[in-house]
Amino acid sequence: MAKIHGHISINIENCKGCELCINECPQDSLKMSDNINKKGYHYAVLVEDNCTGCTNCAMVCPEAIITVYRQTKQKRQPVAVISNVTENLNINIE
Amino acid sequence: MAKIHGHISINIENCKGCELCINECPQDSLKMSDNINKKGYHYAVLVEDNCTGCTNCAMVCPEAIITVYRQTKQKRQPVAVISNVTENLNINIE
Amino acid sequence: MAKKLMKGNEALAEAAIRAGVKGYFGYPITPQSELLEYLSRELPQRGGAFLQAESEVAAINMVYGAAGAGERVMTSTSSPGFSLMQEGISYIACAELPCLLVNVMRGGPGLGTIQPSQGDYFQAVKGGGHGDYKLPVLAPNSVQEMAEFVYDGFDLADKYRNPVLILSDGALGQMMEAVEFPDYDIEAHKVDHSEWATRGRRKGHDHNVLTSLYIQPDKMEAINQHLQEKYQLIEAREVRFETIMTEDADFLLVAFGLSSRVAHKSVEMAREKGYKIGLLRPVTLFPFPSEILFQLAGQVRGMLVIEMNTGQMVEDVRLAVRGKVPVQFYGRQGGMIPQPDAILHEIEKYYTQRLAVEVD
Amino acid sequence: MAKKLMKGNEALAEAAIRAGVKGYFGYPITPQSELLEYLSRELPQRGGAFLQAESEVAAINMVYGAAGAGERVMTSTSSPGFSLMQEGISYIACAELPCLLVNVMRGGPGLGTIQPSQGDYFQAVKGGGHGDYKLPVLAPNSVQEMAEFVYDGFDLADKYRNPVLILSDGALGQMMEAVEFPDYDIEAHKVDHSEWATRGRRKGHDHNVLTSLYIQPDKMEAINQHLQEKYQLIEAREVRFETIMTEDADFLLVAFGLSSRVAHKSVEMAREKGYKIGLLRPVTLFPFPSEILFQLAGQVRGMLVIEMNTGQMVEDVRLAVRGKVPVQFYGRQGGMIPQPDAILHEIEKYYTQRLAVEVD
Amino acid sequence: MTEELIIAGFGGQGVLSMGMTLAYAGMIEDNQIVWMPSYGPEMRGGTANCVVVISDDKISSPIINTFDTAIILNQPSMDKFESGVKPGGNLLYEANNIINPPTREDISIYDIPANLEALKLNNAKTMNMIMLGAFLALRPVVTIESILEALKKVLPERHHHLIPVNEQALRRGMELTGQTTTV
Amino acid sequence: MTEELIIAGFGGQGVLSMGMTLAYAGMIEDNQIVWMPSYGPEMRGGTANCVVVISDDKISSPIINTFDTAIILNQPSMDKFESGVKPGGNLLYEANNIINPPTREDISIYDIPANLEALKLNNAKTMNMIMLGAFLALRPVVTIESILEALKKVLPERHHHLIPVNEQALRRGMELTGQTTTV
Amino acid sequence: MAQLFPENLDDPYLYLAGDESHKCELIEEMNQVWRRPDSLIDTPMHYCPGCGHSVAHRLLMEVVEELDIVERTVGIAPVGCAVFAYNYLNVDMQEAAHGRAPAVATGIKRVLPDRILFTYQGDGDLAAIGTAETIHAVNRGEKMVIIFINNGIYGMTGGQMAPTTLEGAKTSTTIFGRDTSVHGHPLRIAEMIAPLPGAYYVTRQAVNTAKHVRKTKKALLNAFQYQIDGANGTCFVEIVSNCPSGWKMTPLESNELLEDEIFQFYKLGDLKLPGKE
Amino acid sequence: MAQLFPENLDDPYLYLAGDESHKCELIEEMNQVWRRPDSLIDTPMHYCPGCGHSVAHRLLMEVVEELDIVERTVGIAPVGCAVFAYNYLNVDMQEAAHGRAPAVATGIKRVLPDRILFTYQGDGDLAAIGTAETIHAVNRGEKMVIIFINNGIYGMTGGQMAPTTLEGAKTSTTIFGRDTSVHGHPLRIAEMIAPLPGAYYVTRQAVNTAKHVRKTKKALLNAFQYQIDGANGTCFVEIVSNCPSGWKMTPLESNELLEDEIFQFYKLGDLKLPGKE
Ligand SMILES: Cc1ncc(C[n+]2csc(CCOP(=O)(O)OP(=O)(O)O)c2C)c(N)n1
Ligand SMILES: Cc1ncc(C[n+]2csc(CCOP(=O)(O)OP(=O)(O)O)c2C)c(N)n1
Ligand code: SF4
Ligand code: SF4
Ligand code: SF4
Ligand code: SF4
Ligand code: SF4
Ligand code: SF4
Ligand SMILES: [Mg+2]
Ligand SMILES: [Mg+2]
Repeated sequence: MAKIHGHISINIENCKGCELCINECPQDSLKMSDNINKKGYHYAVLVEDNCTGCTNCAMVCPEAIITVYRQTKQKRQPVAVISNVTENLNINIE
Repeated sequence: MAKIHGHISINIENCKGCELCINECPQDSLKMSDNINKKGYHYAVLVEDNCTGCTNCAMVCPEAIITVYRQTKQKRQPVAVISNVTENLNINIE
Repeated sequence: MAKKLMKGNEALAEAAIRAGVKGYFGYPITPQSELLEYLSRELPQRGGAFLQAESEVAAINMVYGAAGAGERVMTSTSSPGFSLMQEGISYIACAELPCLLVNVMRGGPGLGTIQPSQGDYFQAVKGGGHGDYKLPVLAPNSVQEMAEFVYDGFDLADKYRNPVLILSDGALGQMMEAVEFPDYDIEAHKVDHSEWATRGRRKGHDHNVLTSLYIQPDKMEAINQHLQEKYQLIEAREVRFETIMTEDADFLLVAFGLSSRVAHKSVEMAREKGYKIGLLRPVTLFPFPSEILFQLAGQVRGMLVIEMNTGQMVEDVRLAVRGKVPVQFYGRQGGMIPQPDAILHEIEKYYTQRLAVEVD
Repeated sequence: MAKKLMKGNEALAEAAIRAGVKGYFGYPITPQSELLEYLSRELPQRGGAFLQAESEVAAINMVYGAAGAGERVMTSTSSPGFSLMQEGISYIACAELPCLLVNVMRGGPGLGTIQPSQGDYFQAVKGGGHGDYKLPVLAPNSVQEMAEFVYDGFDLADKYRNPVLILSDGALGQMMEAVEFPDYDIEAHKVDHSEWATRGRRKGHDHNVLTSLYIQPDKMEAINQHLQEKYQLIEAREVRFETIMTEDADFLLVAFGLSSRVAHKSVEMAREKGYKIGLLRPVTLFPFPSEILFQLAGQVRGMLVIEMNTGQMVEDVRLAVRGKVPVQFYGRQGGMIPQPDAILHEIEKYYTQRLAVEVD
Repeated sequence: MTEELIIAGFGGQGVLSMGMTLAYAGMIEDNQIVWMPSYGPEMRGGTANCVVVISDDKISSPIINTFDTAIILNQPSMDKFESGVKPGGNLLYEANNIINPPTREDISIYDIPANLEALKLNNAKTMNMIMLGAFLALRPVVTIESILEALKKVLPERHHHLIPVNEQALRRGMELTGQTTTV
Repeated sequence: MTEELIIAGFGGQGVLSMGMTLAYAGMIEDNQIVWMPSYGPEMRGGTANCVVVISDDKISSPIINTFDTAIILNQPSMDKFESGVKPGGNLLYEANNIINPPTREDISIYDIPANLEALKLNNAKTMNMIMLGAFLALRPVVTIESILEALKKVLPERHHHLIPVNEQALRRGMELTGQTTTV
Repeated sequence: MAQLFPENLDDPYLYLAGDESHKCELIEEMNQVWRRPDSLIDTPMHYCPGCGHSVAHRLLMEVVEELDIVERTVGIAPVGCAVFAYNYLNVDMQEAAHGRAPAVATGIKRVLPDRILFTYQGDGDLAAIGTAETIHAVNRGEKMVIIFINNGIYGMTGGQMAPTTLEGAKTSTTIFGRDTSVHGHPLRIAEMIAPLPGAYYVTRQAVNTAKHVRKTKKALLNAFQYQIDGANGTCFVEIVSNCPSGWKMTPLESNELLEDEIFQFYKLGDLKLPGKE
Repeated sequence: MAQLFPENLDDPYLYLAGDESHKCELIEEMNQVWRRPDSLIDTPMHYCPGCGHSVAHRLLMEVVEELDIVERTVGIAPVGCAVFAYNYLNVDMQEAAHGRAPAVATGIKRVLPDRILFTYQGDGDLAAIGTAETIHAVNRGEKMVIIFINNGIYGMTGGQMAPTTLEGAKTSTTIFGRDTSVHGHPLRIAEMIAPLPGAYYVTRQAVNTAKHVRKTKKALLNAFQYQIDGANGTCFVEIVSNCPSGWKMTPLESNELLEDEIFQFYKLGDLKLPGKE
């Protein structure tokens, strides 16, 4: 679990199988499914758990069907809260 | 007579009195007539005998109605013909 | 209101301002340039935008845009320029945008001459552009009407969401007559187009879209049928014409615009000679006054159509009378204008040859 | 010659090459682009110049130039593009330059649809451009005719020094049928235009000038009258039509182009049911076969005009029959195509309601 | 009463404004009027003309090619319009600008030295008003007061100081046709 | 004899060329034929279809909306054209591409595993020829020889070496509708 | 890893289509770092797989949302593959005749000067038939954003040569490749209009990579912001794009061609920045 | 001096109109150093007094005569004051629709490639309605000479603003002066097209002084010579000219305006020479 900082969801029924997202993912997290959707296209799927939520795939997806999630700093489990500094500082373990 | 090296003739019936020729003559040889032609325009006339045949007036005349004449070297009275040189040479008095 | 002496083109321009025109887009061409020039001076000072477009094609498409924004807008041109506008007009008609078009006709075809003509009648009423569409066409015959029809034109345009054409000619555009501008309350005539106009998405609404594209034939057919229904409504409601001495007429002149004035004079001359002549002057060319013509066809024994072209409206007259009476044509072209005595001559020819005339 | 299976657009393009076209200037638009594409491939290899213009406006003016140079040239487009060409066509007609124009019609108005239509009939025959001019208009109804009419079109153009229009539609352009190209001896059909063409001044002659400008109205009127005389000659000589089972018909369908094929099928279906139906198919839309229609009006008791528009040619049919018989209309629009059974239904309606029908 | 008039000459001779002044005056007197200019490139270095129709009745046709009166200011116009004057009509022409005077005998012809008279008034531009005055003496279709009133409309404000000299010119013109006005 | 046929599927499935091959074959056998494609932007990611009419008589109308036979290669086409098959007509569809099979009971329906068979032939592109074979077995409007002849016209020269595998596909298709050909 | 590859599904990937029962724990709105903009209407687009038009559409909607001008914006899409843009862009839209979008937008802007106008034009549209309208709108400094999708081809009509088609490129009207001596030269419209005083901001971008997409978005943000600020001129954003169908290649191949050849000719970057000549 | 001022004539100047009895002795054909070119038809031109169009016409005919291409040349004059050019230029001529001369010339050149083509266009024509045709002809490198008479106004139609009209200039559609923020900026077409690879030779000249006339002639000679030599591109000769009528001033005043203001904006000289970038 510790590795998962990002995640995407793809509206596969609207995927046209262009493979641009796959090409653009720096983590190689995506690949084409062997299956086809109702329109007859093979669609992209997330197959690795190394997504960083970088949004690259979403940036290039022509169909705008990729939603990208990322663990926000605020949400990550704070390991310690250090006070008495100018601003609150959360330390997260990457 | 010796001064006349150039001359012009103007088809005055087609002159439109634009005065461009007058303005352009380096010799101030031209002026506008007080009379008008059949179209009702005052027309340009040569009034001095100092025309050099430079063609300036003809160059700017929009109606292309100025014909320019100039005493050609060949036509000027040869003063002497010197032989025994590589080419025939006529000496003219300017 | 005091009378003013004005050119037809200028009177039309002034009327447009008084009718609240918010945008004018046009391109110079003789004999309508005064219209453009007048508005270039006056409109920006009186609350509207004036723009000299880079071409008639651009001008009509600016009108398409500004009309789509729901504002009162117009353009004007003369024959060759009007040809260039045909694609745009077809788009405007299909997208159902209200606007005013003015064609100050000159002699054609081609570059032709700048003298007055009525050679663009077909183009105006049969649709010079592609596809099935119609424009209400108003044909003034005086400087006064050049002004008046502007109000009417804008109102019709708003009422039916349709471009309206004022079909004038070089003589009407250039000549000066006395003109009186009617009172016209712009606010009272304002129509709220925000429901469909593209002015920015209204709060709480979906966006507005203006298009003439319906790639599915059944949808496109529905659009066509919707348009036809609208045109039929216009035909039922908006026919305008003028009758002159038709009550007892046994022979009828039919003429519009400038030729109707000449024809009027001929009628007077013929009446003086004892001929029972009347004049039917279509004021709207679409919708065409077919009904009254059909009625009159039951009364008169012949009709003579006078046009400044080679015979265009005469077809609509023939369609209207459905073979009931012979319909003849007399026309001049290329900037030449029919003369009253020449028309009188045609009338006299008719009376002398009446028996020999076959049903046309 | 062997038969080939070809699209209408391609058959037309191939025929143009075989007819010796020396220049093609056009702009892509569905559903005519195959014509352009075919010529872009073939024409430069087979002795002609192909140029994709920057617009339809440019294309028609390139044609104006090249036709003025006395060469066989053509353009093709579809409805919105044809609207853009109207100014140019008016110029070409007035300057009397021979050339071939092709409009592969789609549904309008506006951007409309790319499906087949006959909505540009009026534009084609009444002159979509300004002024009084006419184009001979040929309306093919098969791929074979898409090819054949090209030869005829060029010959007519040369003969009368007039632009000729092939008025086709998206279905005829897109569909494939077997086509056989007739033998055609280009040299034998070549017309020497050097007397008027602008090809460089001929030795010992004054320059040639091509213009459509006659600023003096009397000159412009003379031009108009000259043109009208030519058009009358064309009307007298060049009317083309097809009659199908009209000999004993008591009811007549009238249809051109694609709809005439559908109508043909309806006639067959109706005959099977015992109705005495005939079909008159105008092949030339200008000149219009008015004479035969008037004759047939003496024989049949009604006519039904089938068009893929809201009713355009029906006006010319009504003008031709001059009220003698009722003329009805059945049409589909926007890319929809009349179906034989729907037409049959109209025919049956007519027979059952015959007594109730008024003269239209 | 209907007067159909053509005024023709060069572009710069005040042809159009002369006609417009007359038209305005006609309107002021509640007549029907039409003023119709020649237009387009033929103005370029060529002739300019305008037709004025003044009538107490509706004017059916604004387009005419025969005239009750022609006022002619140059030779090309004379060549063009002499024949258009109706028998019994008037032809007035500016003497200085005409080389071949008119020859018709079925019309009244007046040869007006308007250029000369205008120079005498020290304002060459008043030539057209002299011609107009000469016409009005013959055909008093409007009063001189209406003309002066009309000038206020036709002339831009900044030229209104010229109205007196124009009036002078009008009156001088009237004298030249040897008639007294109705005023 | 008149056969009115629609072939519909994706752009890439060889829909148009299948129809064209059939049309060519019809022409070779001296029939009247019409081939009419769908065209325009609806091809963009959508369906493509063509209508083929083969007849020994003149074809009056090239435009039809009911069919003797429909060959359907994807679901959207099924949804669109199932209803257009004339009662008693044939509907052939590619099994793999159809999620909701047709339900009509007044027509003959054939479910052809053409994709699968094509993969067996090691050439996925022959799917369309398998479908064509299946059709021809049902409606032998042209001979297989004519089809092979036609393929020479339709295929560019450089692909003529593929004709044998296409023939295989055709014959395999014929078997699939469980009929023997007239050949 | 159960959430990522739920074993109880036939197709392990299908759950990603929005099956709520198989959500990854991150799938919560507060964690969303990117999603389809609301103003991009939730319907599949008609574009071919991998087509750059779609990306440009999305960016446009992101930008009008972020600048909060959805209700002030009017867009003009003329004919071309993007003619249906109005089906996707939830701002007021007018479809325009081929080439005339700048004139149409001018018409609107002149009567409603406080609206934000954009045109969205293809290269056939803007650089061929619409050349005059484009140049004159820019020369007048019409206060609008012109978005120019340069894919070097007529996509909509089936892949004919555009003015922008590169030398040697094969299209359906230049099947032997564009020969400049016959078909003319590829036209760099942005270079041509940038020097015009009416041009306020001229930039050339692309959408084939995430990096380019981000830059394009920035460019669009700038362009619209300038217009909002009343900049005295036209903003011109060229997007060099692909047309897999017209080029007859896969989307990936088309993007490679962009990088390998097309950007050599159509150099990406700003051609004119406000205040700089 | 008897010959110069013969006393027996009322008007001493009149004899110059060609009265043979009063010829100066120089008036002999062999002494003629300049006369009206034969191909300039011997008829008065319709242009206003002092109009630059007339000079350009004459130069054109001098050039085609000197290059001996009178019988190979076809000229296109579209509508504008020069629409009647065919009345003066004794080469084959086609009148063209407003703005379309480059398209018309292209049509001819493509079917008759060995002919010498020129267009003769005004600035309203070439720089407004004909923008697309001009740019695309040049971009295709059509082998023709485009002669561009830039007089900053629509002369023919009575003095409306042209795209080339200078800032502040009063015309009949900008009676308070051209305001660039409303009416757009003066357009330097030559600068715009010179960088196009299809442009072979681009130069800007004038005809208001004898010196300029001589230079213009040189430029025209070059342009036609390039075409004769088969140069692979378009030659574009702009002539910045006057329009006394449209500008509402005398010819001399108009020429002064050219020197004082207009040449500051439209700088004379070559913009592109063959072989140089
Ligand atoms: C007047 C006119 N001419 C031609 C067409 C056909 N047409 C539609 S879109 C288009 C060009 C499309 O190319 P482009 O503008 O580059 O857009 P793309 O499809 O490549 O995005 C053409 C020629 C038309 N609709 N209207
Ligand atoms: C389609 C069309 N629009 C407008 C006109 C009217 N028109 C004739 S010439 C001209 C412009 C003339 O200006 P320019 O090209 O600069 O030539 P110039 O007269 O100044 O030499 C215009 C607008 C026309 N003839 N055709
Ligand atoms: S968000 Fe980044 S890491 Fe995650 S799948 Fe998309 S491209 Fe790959
Ligand atoms: S980029 Fe979008 S459309 Fe293309 S494969 Fe990926 S998810 Fe599918
Ligand atoms: S030729 Fe020269 S010197 Fe002689 S008049 Fe002309 S300008 Fe003057
Ligand atoms: S330049 Fe020519 S037209 Fe002008 S005044 Fe001199 S001679 Fe006359
Ligand atoms: S044809 Fe080209 S531009 Fe059009 S949608 Fe397909 S890929 Fe995109
Ligand atoms: S209007 Fe201007 S351009 Fe035309 S002829 Fe007169 S001066 Fe020359
Ligand atoms: Mg494109
Ligand atoms: Mg000019």
